[in-house]
Amino acid sequence: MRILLFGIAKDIAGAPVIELETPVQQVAALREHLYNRYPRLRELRSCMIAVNKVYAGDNEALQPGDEIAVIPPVSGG
Amino acid sequence: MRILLFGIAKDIAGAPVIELETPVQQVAALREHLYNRYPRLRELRSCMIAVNKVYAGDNEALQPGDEIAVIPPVSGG
Amino acid sequence: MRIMNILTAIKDHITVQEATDFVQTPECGGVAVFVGTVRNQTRGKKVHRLFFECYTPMALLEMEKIAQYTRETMGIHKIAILHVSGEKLPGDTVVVIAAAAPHRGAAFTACQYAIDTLKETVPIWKKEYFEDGEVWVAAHP
Amino acid sequence: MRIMNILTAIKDHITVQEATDFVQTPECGGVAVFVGTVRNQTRGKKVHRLFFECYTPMALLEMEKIAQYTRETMGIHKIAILHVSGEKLPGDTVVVIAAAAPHRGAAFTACQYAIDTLKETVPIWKKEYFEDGEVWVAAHP
Repeated sequence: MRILLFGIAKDIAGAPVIELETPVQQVAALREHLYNRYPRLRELRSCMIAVNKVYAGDNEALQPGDEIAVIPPVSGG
Repeated sequence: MRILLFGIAKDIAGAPVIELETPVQQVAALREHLYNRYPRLRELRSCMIAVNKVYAGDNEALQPGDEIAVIPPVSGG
Repeated sequence: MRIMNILTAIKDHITVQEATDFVQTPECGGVAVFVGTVRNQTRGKKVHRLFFECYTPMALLEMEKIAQYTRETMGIHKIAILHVSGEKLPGDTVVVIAAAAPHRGAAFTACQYAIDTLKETVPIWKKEYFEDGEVWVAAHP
Repeated sequence: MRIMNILTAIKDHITVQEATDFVQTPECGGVAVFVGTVRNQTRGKKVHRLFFECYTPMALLEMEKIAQYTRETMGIHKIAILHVSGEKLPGDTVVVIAAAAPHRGAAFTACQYAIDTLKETVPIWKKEYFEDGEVWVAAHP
């Protein structure tokens, strides 16, 4: 299971893409995994997960092959 | 006393400038004069008078040498 | 007229770029712009061309008043108000207003105030030419 | 992405002109535009340069959502939403939004909604470089 990271999340993880050896089934579980692996993500103003380029709620299921991304607070414009 | 006319007021008067043989003392008197001379001015949505490039109220006095203009409804923009 | 933070002009041809170039500063993150163009129809009738007549010295004074008022009361730093005169065709740009402010809400408010007020107070008159005649816009009730 | 009435793009360099050219039609008399530029300071600290990182495919989808929503609910006919990516300097244009509507109030409302929403939802991140360090903008509370 591959996870894309952007902005400060990429800096915290030290890589633009990480691999999860054990796939997770749900956004909430992914978030827990990421917070444990990279505690500094908890310090961010927000940390959204996008699944297939759409913002995903914590209850959303994750399928193999989904494009999953960590979205720290945006600051475009 | 010279009066500048613009837009439809110019068309109604048939000239961009008219002369008043007998000067008038006040905006209200000028307006009456113009309405009598060009009755079609009464049909306009509004008919403002500007004195020295500033909108003038009916009570404003007119001095010799003032730049006086008839301002029909504006439609810029 | 061009004083430090205000640009007003009435001329044959105006561009969005000259207005935004004037107002943009590194201090102001947000610029709101209004661009008005000649429409090709009015109440279903095809407009072939337009003519803008201006009482230019007074129109510039009224444009400066609008600009000053937005600068003094709405938190904007710079503003440009440009209007055309003479003959125009459908699609041509006839008015451009650009306002720059540190906060974009102020820029939008000022820009909308400026175009709303320009249409009410600035002595400029638009004549529309149709196939079967011509009319001074908004002259009659 | 360019569908009939919507233009969205993320690229190195954007101009106000390309946005207004896209939205202007002879049917629409009013175009409201927002232009965002790099400010030269943040909370008193001098900004030397900026870097915009984009999750481009998702950012374009979010920009299209904003564009569609304004088209469906706000009475506008055409809208362009352009954003830069990569390194930028103070004064550079980083975002341009242009909305065209038959009535200018609708154009202003849509333009302001679009920039407000873009800043909340579109996955683009800005890093500011100061003399003594760098920071991802708005990342921390």
